[in-house]
Amino acid sequence: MIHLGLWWPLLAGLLLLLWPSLGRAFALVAAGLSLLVSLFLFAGYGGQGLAYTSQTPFLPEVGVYYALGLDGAGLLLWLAVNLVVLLGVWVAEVPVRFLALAFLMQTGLLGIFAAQDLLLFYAFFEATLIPALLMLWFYGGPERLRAIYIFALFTLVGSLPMLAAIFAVRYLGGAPSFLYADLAAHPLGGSAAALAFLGFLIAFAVKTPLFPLHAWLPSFHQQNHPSGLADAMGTLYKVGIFAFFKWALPLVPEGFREFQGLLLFLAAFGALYAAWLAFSAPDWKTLLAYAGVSHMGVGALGLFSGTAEGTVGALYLLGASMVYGSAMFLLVGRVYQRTSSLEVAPVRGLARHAPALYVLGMFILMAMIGLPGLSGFPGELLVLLGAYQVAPWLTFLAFLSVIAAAAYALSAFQKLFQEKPQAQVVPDLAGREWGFAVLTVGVLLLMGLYPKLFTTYLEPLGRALAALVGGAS
Amino acid sequence: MSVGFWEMVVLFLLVLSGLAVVRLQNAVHAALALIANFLLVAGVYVALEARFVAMIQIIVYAGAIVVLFLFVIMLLSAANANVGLDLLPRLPWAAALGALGLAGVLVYGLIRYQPAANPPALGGGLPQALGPLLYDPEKWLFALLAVGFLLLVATVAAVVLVEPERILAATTHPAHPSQKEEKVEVGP
Amino acid sequence: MQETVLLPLIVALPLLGFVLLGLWGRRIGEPAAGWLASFLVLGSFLLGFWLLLQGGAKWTLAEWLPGIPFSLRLDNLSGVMLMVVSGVGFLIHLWAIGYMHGDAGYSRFFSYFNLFIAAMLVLVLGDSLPVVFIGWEGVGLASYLLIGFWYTERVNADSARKAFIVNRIGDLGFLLAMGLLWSMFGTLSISELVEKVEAGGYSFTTLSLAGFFLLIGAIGKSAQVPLMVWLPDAMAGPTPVSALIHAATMVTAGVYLLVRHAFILHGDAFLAGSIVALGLLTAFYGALCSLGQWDIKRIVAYTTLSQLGFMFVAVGVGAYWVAIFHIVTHAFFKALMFMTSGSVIHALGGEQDVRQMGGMRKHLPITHRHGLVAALASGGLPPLAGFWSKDAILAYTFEYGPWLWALMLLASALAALYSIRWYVLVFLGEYRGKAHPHESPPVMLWPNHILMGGALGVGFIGLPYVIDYKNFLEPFLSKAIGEFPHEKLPVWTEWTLIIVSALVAIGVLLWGFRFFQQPLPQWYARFQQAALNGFYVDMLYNTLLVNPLKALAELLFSADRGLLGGFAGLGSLMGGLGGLLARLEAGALRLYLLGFLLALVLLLLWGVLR
Amino acid sequence: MIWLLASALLFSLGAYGVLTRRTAILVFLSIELMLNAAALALVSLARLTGSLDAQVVVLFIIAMAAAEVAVGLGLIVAIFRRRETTNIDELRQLRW
Repeated sequence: MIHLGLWWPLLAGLLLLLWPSLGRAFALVAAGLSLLVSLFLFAGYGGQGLAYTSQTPFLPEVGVYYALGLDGAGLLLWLAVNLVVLLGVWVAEVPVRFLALAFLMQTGLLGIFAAQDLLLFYAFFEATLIPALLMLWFYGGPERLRAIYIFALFTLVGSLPMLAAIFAVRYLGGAPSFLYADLAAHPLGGSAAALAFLGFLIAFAVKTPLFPLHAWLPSFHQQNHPSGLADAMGTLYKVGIFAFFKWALPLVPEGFREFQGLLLFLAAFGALYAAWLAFSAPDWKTLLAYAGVSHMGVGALGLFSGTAEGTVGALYLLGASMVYGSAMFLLVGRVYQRTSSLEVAPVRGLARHAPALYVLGMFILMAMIGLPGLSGFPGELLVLLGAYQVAPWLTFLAFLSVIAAAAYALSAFQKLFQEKPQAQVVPDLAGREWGFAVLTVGVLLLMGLYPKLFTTYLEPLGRALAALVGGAS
Repeated sequence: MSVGFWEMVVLFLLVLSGLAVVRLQNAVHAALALIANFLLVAGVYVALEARFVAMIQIIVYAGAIVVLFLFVIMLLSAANANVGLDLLPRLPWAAALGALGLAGVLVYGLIRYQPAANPPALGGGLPQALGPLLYDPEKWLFALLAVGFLLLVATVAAVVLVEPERILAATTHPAHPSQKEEKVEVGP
Repeated sequence: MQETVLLPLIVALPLLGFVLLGLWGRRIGEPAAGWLASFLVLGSFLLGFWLLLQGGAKWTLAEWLPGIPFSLRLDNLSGVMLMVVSGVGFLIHLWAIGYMHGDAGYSRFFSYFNLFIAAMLVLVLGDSLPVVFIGWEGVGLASYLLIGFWYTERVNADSARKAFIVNRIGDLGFLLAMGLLWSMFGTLSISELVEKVEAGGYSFTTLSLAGFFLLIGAIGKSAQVPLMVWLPDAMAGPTPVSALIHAATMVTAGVYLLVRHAFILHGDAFLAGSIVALGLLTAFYGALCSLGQWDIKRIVAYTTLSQLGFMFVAVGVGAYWVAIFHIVTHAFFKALMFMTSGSVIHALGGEQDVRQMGGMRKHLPITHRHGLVAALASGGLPPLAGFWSKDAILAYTFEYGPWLWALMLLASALAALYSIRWYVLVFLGEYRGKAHPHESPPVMLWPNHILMGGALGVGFIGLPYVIDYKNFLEPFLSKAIGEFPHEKLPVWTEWTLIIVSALVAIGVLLWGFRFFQQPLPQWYARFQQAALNGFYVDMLYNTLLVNPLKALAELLFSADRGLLGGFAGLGSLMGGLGGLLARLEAGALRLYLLGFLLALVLLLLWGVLR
Repeated sequence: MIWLLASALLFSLGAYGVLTRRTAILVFLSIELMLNAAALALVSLARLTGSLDAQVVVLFIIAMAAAEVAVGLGLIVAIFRRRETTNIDELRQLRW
């Protein structure tokens, strides 16, 4: 089942690439099937530890295995990824080959969350980059070359130290293989730990994205296709927090402790910094890019606090932000469809003619700025509870961003939806957009009102990590 | 290890002729120095019980090969070694250092080499001793055949390379138009 | 106290209204939508009342978040608030049926209104701080939506945004309080916190800090100095919104929060002092500003500020039950005051400038009666509701310190003055406008009748002990707030205070009644100019805070570009290095050979030395 | 033994020549010198170990050198015909 879930999108993507005439209907069915599979996996999850494990020797001589497995965090993120892909395929008006690329990327992302072998993880982590770059290359804006250059540079430069760190962890730590279980049983200590963690840190900080390595993100989003599908996939690609949680922290806890103070500061400062300057963002994509940096800063703060609550909060926030971040990008894509502009500045008063669109936007936006009852809040609250125990002042700094978030989000929202409407009449939600709206709002509410559904599974993971890396800095 | 007077002289001459090969500015002189070097080496071969090899050395190397060199030098009027562009005028210093280093390493290796005490005699290195080895299928026969084939190929190759304008023209001309058609693919 | 699933139902009823009206509001249509919304709120009221008679209730969903239950609790304190919110809320709903008649967003309005009631009930009933926070932000959202209800006007949208952002400052305080309490006690359930705080074993200063964070939250929500700037602008919303949210219920949530956490605040001189100081400042600021306004709703908004200040002072001096008492009476007379204003606005076809009013006594006789009672109750005329609760506050401030009592007496004199100014400008004199006033429909009059009854009589649930030795409210609330024994004033002191307070109220009301009917003197006009602009606090904030922060945002934005430039610089550095290396590969064959040679030497060296 | 030393020295000299000479023919000449040095080493080792196999290898070296010279000089002549030079610093078109 897990193999089906993992490889089916790849297969679907390849089929679509070869026979684009299969069309959107096929893509929808494929995406729906992925979501069904992950729902099925979630429903069948026993509650503790890894489930659906599978292990096949790949290069047993050097200890490389094709090893998969899902725990609570993996399942949550699988659900989020599959949901977002379904939403994107559902609502974004893009060429079929574009959808195919999204499917290819989906497999990469699912692999990142399911890999139980460090080299396999690395392979997925890097392979996912290729479809992302291709989307930007084929469907990007006029200055896409520069964006590609920046994006590729940041990610690739980050990857090499990580590869070095991977080998350091395996061989200096003395693990018999690259399997997670083996590596975790032989955590790397001593002077090499700090260096190895630094290797992971650079790669994962780029993907978190953690200040100041977030600089690639705005141009990436600005230049991507206005439908928002590529941006949504890019939002899913912000796997840094998960990667820290799953690999960097458990494998080199000593190295983490060396950097904890710095990391907490970077996370907190980045959260406020990005939220603040999002206020000056000239277009929606830039704004959402910075909003994402800010949220991930908050999440990273929770994770780096090394507390159970903070870890659970970070993971929950990651899953939630994947959903609302992507949904917001897709919504902006729908707005672009109507107004042919992504700029924040001109007042357009869409609410008058498109009240349902307005309500949908309101829901997603409110989830984004962490309104209780919607999906952003439980994660933020847990991060706060965790981080406050470790670094109250930094927590204060980071959570100043909730004020800034209200400022940038509502200001841009007001200009887009409120005030005097323009003469041009824009259509309200129609057709399949309704499905998008209902599904999105449903998930936002579910995640906001009944977080227990996921936190029950996340909590043991958080406790385990907290026991490993310790609560104090 | 005792070193005789004549051996010292030959060593000196060898190095001197080698130096001449690499330093003389006139290519013809350098080639002549090479002949001298080869002849000296041939002498050394005789002293080392490799008489057949020594003969071959004189005939093939000193006789044929270097003469071929001389011939080409004259054909191309390339006697002057010091013509044309010099990209790396300061390279000789580095090269000298590198060569010295190489020599140092090799000599250091030599010093630590301990030869066997009483090696069996080689039978003077006469053809009678070498022949059975060369034509023994268990030993070198196949290598010999391969080398013969190599010589044949080399001969043909040399002829093809040097002689005919028309063969060259036949192989390159059709390629020209296709070069113009090539375009750089850019994404949609 | 029973565990019952009926408790979440109280919240669910108005929430259901929100969902129904939000989805099918237009199909439900004009009067039906309003009635549906109103009766759902009435349902909550009746259900809550019944549960309160049963002795309270609670409901828990364990492990909603790790270690945090989703728990609701109906005790006497939340019960009183529940009665106010759903009761007064129901009346305002009814009234809005008439007021919002014909508005394009009729059903949308009631949908938001029900959302507000639901959120407010969550706030009131929540027993776990995150749950309270859900309600806390929920009412903020509803307030945002309702202030910006007519969002096509830029001013309205701006005001809504301002309210939300300023409230968020307070929310940050609330969040930090949760973080601190969690790190201290490992629980966020209020009822467990009470036990843990009693058990001791923590640093008192840390607890004080937690109280301070909660205070920041309360300041934001209850519009105290220095975060009061959003409330007057919030009047951009429809009048029922102002009555329900920005007078009767939501703005008192801060006071409720502090009372709920009396166990943290109590006995902390620093916190008590801060609360008193802030409340006093707000009371004076609101009162003085109110005296300078021309917009009828802004007049009332500033009076609300002033009354909220009174409540804060009550909390500060430890009179927790009195603060709630004042919330109750204030809910009645202030809602009445707003709705009377609304009726007048309605009668005049949307006119809000009191300079275009006057003489409504003749044109709107019934509404005039409501207005008179509201003004007198607000002004503290005995024996109306406002008098008793204000008198209770004054009595407690006298215990705190006679100087505070004197200041508060002055503040209540100002309160009497602004109440009578409002009344005089609206109802007396000759009509100065051009519209044709008409009396409101019954659906707007009947709620006002009931509220008028409340403004007249609700004060009798909390009479001073010298009159009614066992008043109803104090012991009722103390069960939930906790017993904080204090020395009662001697009988004759208490009587003196009552009489002085009554005399001051009567005197000022009479003086104002005459003063505002005459042409205003020069000094008053000058004062009025400053007061009209809220003493330029907004301008100050804009120059000192908002604009620099915006500028900094611009600066950071370009700095972030620079950051990328910095990385690009790093890139070109690498590119330069690469260029240097590339020059090594420029086709100089002999250089390659040199490398070859060096490598050979190194390899041989390794072989020789090994 | 001394001839091994001679071989080492000649080999180094040849390497020096390869690096410093700019005319293709002279580079080639230096290469021949190095090749010869290797042959010399083989012959002296044959003497030192008493094995004729080394001498056989030397025979092969000489044969191959002949072949190599034929092809190499042929290449040089062909290049000279096209580019009018045998200076290897000028012959840089192969780098791409």
